[in-house]
Amino acid sequence: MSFLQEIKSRDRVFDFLAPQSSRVDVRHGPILYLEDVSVSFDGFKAINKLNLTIDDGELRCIIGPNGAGKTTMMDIITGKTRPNEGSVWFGSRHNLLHMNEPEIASLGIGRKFQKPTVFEALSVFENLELAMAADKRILATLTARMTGEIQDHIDEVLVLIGLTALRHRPAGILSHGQKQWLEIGMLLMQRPRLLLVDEPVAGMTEQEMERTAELLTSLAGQQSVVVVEHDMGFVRSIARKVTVLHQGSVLAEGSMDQVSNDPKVIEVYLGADEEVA
Amino acid sequence: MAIPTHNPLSRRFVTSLLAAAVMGVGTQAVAQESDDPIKVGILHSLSGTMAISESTLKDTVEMLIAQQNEAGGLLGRQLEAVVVDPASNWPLFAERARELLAQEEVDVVFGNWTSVSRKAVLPVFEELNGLLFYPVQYEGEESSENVFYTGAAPNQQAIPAVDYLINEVGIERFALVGTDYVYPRTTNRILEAYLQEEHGIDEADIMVNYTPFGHSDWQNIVSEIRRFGEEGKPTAVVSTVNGDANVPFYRELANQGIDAADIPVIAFSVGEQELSGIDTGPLVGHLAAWNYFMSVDTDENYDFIDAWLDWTGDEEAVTNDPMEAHYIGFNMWAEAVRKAGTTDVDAVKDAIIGVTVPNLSGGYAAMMPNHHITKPVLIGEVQDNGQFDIVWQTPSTVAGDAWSDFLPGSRDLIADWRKPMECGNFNVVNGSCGGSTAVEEAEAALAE
Amino acid sequence: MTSSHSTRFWLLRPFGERTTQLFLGVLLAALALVTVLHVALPQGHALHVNAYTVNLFGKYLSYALLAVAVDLVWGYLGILSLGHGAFFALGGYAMGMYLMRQIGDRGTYGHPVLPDFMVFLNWESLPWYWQGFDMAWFAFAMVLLAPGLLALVFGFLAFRSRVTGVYLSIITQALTFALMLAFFRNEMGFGGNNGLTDFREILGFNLRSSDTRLGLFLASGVALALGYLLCRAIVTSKLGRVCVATRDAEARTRFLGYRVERFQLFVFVVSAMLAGVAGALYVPQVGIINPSEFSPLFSIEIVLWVALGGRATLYGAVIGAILVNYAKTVFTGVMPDAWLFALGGLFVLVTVLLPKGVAGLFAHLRRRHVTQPQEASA
Amino acid sequence: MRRFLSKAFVCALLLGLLPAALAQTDAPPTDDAGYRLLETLDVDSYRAKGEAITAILQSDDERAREWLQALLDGRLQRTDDGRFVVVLNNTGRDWPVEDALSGEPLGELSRRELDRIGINNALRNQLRSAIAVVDLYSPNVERRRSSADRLLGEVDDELFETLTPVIEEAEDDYVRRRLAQAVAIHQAENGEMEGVEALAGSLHPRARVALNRATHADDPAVADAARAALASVEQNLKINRGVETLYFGLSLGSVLVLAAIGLAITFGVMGVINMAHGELMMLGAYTTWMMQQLLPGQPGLALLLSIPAGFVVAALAGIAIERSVIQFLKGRPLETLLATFGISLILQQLVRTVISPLNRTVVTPEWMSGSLIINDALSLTLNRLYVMGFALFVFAALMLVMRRTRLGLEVRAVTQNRAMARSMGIRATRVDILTFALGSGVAGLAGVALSQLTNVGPNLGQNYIIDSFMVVVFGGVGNLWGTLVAGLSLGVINQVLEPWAGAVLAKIIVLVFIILFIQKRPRGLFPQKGRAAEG
Repeated sequence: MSFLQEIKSRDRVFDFLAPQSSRVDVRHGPILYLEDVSVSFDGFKAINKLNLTIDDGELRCIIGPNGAGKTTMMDIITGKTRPNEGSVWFGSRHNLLHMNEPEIASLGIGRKFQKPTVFEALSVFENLELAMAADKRILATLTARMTGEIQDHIDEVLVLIGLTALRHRPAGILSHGQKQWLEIGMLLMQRPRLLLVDEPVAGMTEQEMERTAELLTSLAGQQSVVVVEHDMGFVRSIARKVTVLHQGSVLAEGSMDQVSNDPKVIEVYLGADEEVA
Repeated sequence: MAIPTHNPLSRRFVTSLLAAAVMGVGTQAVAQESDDPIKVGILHSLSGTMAISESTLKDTVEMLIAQQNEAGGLLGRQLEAVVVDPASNWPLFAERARELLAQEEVDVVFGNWTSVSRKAVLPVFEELNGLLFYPVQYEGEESSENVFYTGAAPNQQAIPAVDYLINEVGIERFALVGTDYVYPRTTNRILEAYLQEEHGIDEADIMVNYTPFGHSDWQNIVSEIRRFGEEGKPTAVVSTVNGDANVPFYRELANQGIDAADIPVIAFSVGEQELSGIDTGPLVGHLAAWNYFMSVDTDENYDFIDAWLDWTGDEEAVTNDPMEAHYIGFNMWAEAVRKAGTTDVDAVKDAIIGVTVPNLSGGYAAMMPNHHITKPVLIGEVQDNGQFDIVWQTPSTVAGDAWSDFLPGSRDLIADWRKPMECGNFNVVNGSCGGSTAVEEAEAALAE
Repeated sequence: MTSSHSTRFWLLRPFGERTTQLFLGVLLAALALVTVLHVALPQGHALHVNAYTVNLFGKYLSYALLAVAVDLVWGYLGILSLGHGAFFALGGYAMGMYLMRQIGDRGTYGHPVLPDFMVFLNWESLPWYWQGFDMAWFAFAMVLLAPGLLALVFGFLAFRSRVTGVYLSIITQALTFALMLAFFRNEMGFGGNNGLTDFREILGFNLRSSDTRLGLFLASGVALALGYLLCRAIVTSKLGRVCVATRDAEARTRFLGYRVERFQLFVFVVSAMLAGVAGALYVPQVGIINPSEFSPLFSIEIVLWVALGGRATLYGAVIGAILVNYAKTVFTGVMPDAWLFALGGLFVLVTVLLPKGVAGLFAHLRRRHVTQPQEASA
Repeated sequence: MRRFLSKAFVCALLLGLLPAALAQTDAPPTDDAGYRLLETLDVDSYRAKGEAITAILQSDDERAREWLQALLDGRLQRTDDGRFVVVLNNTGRDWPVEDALSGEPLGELSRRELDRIGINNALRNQLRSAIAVVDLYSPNVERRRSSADRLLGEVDDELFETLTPVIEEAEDDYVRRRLAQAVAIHQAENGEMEGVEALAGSLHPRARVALNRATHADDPAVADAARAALASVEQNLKINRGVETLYFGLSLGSVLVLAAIGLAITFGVMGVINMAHGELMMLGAYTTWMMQQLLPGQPGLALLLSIPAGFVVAALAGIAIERSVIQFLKGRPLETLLATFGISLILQQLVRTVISPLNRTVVTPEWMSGSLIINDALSLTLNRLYVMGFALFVFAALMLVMRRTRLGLEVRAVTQNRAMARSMGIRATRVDILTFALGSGVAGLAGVALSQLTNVGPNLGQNYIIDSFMVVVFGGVGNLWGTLVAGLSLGVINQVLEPWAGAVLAKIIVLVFIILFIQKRPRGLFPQKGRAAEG
């Protein structure tokens, strides 16, 4: 990207320019659309001619061995990493490659990191408050007041993620699982159209996992959810459609059964059969 | 309370902030009685970058006080040194000056080295009507009622120095190299004007260059000087380079093959003290202009040096020009106090004008009405042992000129603190006190 | 900081906090006490506070305001600026230029317009950037604008390209170093090494009268109070929480849709302006401004005040500034050589043993939660 | 060092030569011819002194040169009892002297009983050339050459007479050429065609001085010839000038590289900000000074020895810092920055109180002073040439360590993934210590080099710390090559800017340039790529 464009794309971060409550155009089906995307670090092709389509309200699981490029794919969608080639569309109107993280976020793409990242110094309540979909310009933020309606909204989510008791404790003291939940809660506060969830159940107990599964499946429908996960059990429990990434491109796609019987996949997961079977 | 008891400030801090009434009783300066000591303030940096130069001056004053006390003190009272440390920090100088005058209520202050520190304390001394003896050669352009300038004014160092170069060495071309601060700036400006007006030296034969403090990479400048010297006329460098920058400067000169025979360098800020810190090899044969050298061959000087060696207990210790300035200043003040019969500032100010005391180079120094003194000017050649071999000296002493005749702003100004004039910047043209441009500029302003 | 106050108007929130109430109480009490002890009591009375001491406290207070400014960016934004001395000095120079112009024709050369140093360095006319400084309103505006503008430009570039952490610290240091070199140059027309001095009066009050000095002392106190309130209001607002969020997890904050670089810029500029005000109050009280205020060493020292007092508390910064500077006054008076040892030692001890500073201790004792940065690295 | 010698010498006296010292009271040997010669010097009229000097010159007394030299230095003095002595060292109360005639040491005399035989500048010049002439006949060829060099431009009419025969006799052809040149210069300055022609094409500054003067000659032909001669070398000079500037830039650059390369390791590889880096350099410089104190008289050897010594001292100091402070601040770079800054203050003050606030004298050994003469117009200062070489050597050595040794491997491993490296049995703490020691040691080496260029004083470090950080950041953290390129290029940029921007502005411009550059490329010239570097 030439310097000039860069300047342009940076000047475009004036809020009043970016559409508020931007309505995503999904009349033509897919809400997310990646085409021939490639990116490489020092010659190593992390993503290689990746094509991926997520429909509106779909719940999609993405699996694949380490280094398959799952996280990199998320980085690209959320604007953290810029691909060398290819195009990424959100709905049929927004070209994500021309936007930066905050813009993409305010378009309605929420992301949960592999390693749960919450604001440890802030209280659980404040974490959610910050995540809440609202006018996020400086003055608005400076003069923002707490209204009853906001309170209620946050309380709902607190209940949903079961952290009501800890609402005023700093997020730093939460357990790993609780952090995962808080982060999911923050995603919900964003009211996103598309959730990217990276390994949501890592370090969760069985019943925590179940609740997560419920939550994600319940979300599907009004929101589109993309889950990257290693835990095959979990994937099986929620998955309707599964995409297998390998060496930066799609290896197989389909229902869990189709995929797990696909010889290519088995070969990739060789030595990890029992996971697939 | 772990606060040093002999620091009144700390006490005030505590008393005022915590209002601990128990503290601080009877710590105030009690009314002066004739038998309690005369307080002599010393305002020299003992820490920070200037400590190198200034701490020796503090010792000098302490030595002089000790000597005075041995000789029975002054007006039958003992002298007591009050030492504070402005830590080479200019705002701190003002603060400390205030402490000395307002808090310690000293009768006289000996202090300061850099011009900026003097400028910083000046308002304080004028506000609180104190006495300051300033011992370092400086740029002139100043005469305060409360300050006595015992160092050289430009006409007591720079101008005789170039006279020497022109008349004795036959120099026709000058490179004025200096550190970028007010003393070199002013001195060089004066020299430029002086060389052109008095010696008819062509502007093209004067090169001026400024470098930052502690400049260490002289390659370009030195080679510039070298080329400047290749134009056919005998060339000299007049150096107002300050402190640390000197070693790399002379080293580069030597390494680029410029020795004193080709292009002599005459320095105004390189004295015995500075030389004692460096490899003198590259400097040997170069020149310096001062009003005193340790190598002056007089018994007064030898007495002073012996006293100094005893006082410091260091046989390698050196004396230098500002030390002599303090020596003269201190004796002048003492003499004035005797004359006035009191340490009262105003009385001393009046009494000191015209006071004459011996200097260390076999002559006498007199306090002029403009608060500057008469000094001989000596040119010395650096020897490999860090001493100067005196190669020339003015036949008689030169009176310090507060206002240079070679700067447009100050041509018409004189200073005379005797009644009735009592003015530091009297304009001889329009006969008014208050600067060269006051009247006509004001008129011009009105005219518009 | 719980969001219990957040229903109030943002500027008023701080008044609801115990710490703020306590802080303001102590500060105002101290101001009143010193004033009374200075005015009411006669010279020579045991508890009389003389002009010199008042002046000294005034200086401490302006330093304290500077420390608050630094704490705002370091404590809450995680930006360790080693260049805040530059903003302080710029504010100081703006004020200094005003005071210079106030001298008028009372300078030694009696030139009605040109300051003395310009006269004897043969400047024939006033450079353009000195125009307007004879008007108080303009000069005081500049006290805010000069540092603010520098912070805006510098911050815009830096945050836009996500220069953070150590890199930012280093280039802020380079910035103030470059400015120091620049102001040392006499061609710049700021008096070079000698800087600006020999001030006569401010707003018509004689700078050499002790009443004026008391006035400046009080002004510094009030400025500190207001500055503290402003910063407090900022950090207790949602914006403040966004800052903390940025400090601890910048990427995450971005993914929440906050344009981090502009929050950083906003706070950075505010802080720079506060530093400028501190400088403007400092100059008339010490009577000189020169390039040494730009020296990197000074800027780092400021950071130490904050570190000692305790980051991300604001009042800690005030405590730190006063403690260190009082110690400096005492030390350089009593045992000059020891001062650098003490200062250096403080740096080490505070960072290794007392990462939360004095305020951290208080907080620990009061067992009340104060937001703490964990890894300030980016 | 000289002082030290004289001290030793004095002690020797006090021990053994006391009788000699006492023996000095007996009457001066008025029968000695030399004594009578010297006596003629002790007169008031400077003309008489001038004649006396000529007399001494003509008397083929082998002590003549010493006398003249002493007279020139103002060390030829006369005691109250009329003896002539040469003062060996005129510091302190009593000065060691030796008899001007016998040359035997007379112990220390009080400076009060010594009268110096004064001279004026006319005499100084006369003496200088006189000594030069004497040296022309000296058996020592080096001395002959240097005196021939000194005579360039010093020749006056009478010297011209003396020299013309000498030129033929001189068996050393360097001397012959130089003398011919000297004579030619004299002729050119007098506007004689012969001289101008002889000097045509010469690049020597002195020669060009003479030609410049000749351009003002009365005889237009000579003037034109002189101009032509000057013009002919102009192009050549320009080239030389360019080369010179480049050299200046590279030498400044190599200093920057030396100062920065240690940082490149501690900062780049370990991510540790060491604000005390400058003070570690200072330690290296002071080590050099120590060495020279320990080995008086052999500055060269001392310098060579202080290379390993400086490394070790600084490295040990580094280890101390790492153990005492930095290890507790892992992963808190900003705190590390503050703490190490504190350490730098402490180290500075330590040196001030323990050694001295004054700068220390570090002597430049013979083989490092002066210049390497490429041609008469271009000469490369030796000390900087050595420093340049040294910088490259250090760099190469470091590359070797990082690329080829076990340590380097472990360092890189730990840098990339601490946990992984640990689990593979690399003792990370040990690696940290070694890395930091290495970086600090290199700083020490830089100090040793700097002691040959600038002051050895408590402030030495401060002057370089910011520059070196700039170099590392500019070059790209964690990349030694980057540091090398950055350092050299910054040096050259600076020196190219300096002539028209002035030293200060040049520095400012470079700083601003770097600041802006970092905005454009936050990771410097040679960034570390890949996900590792992200975020």
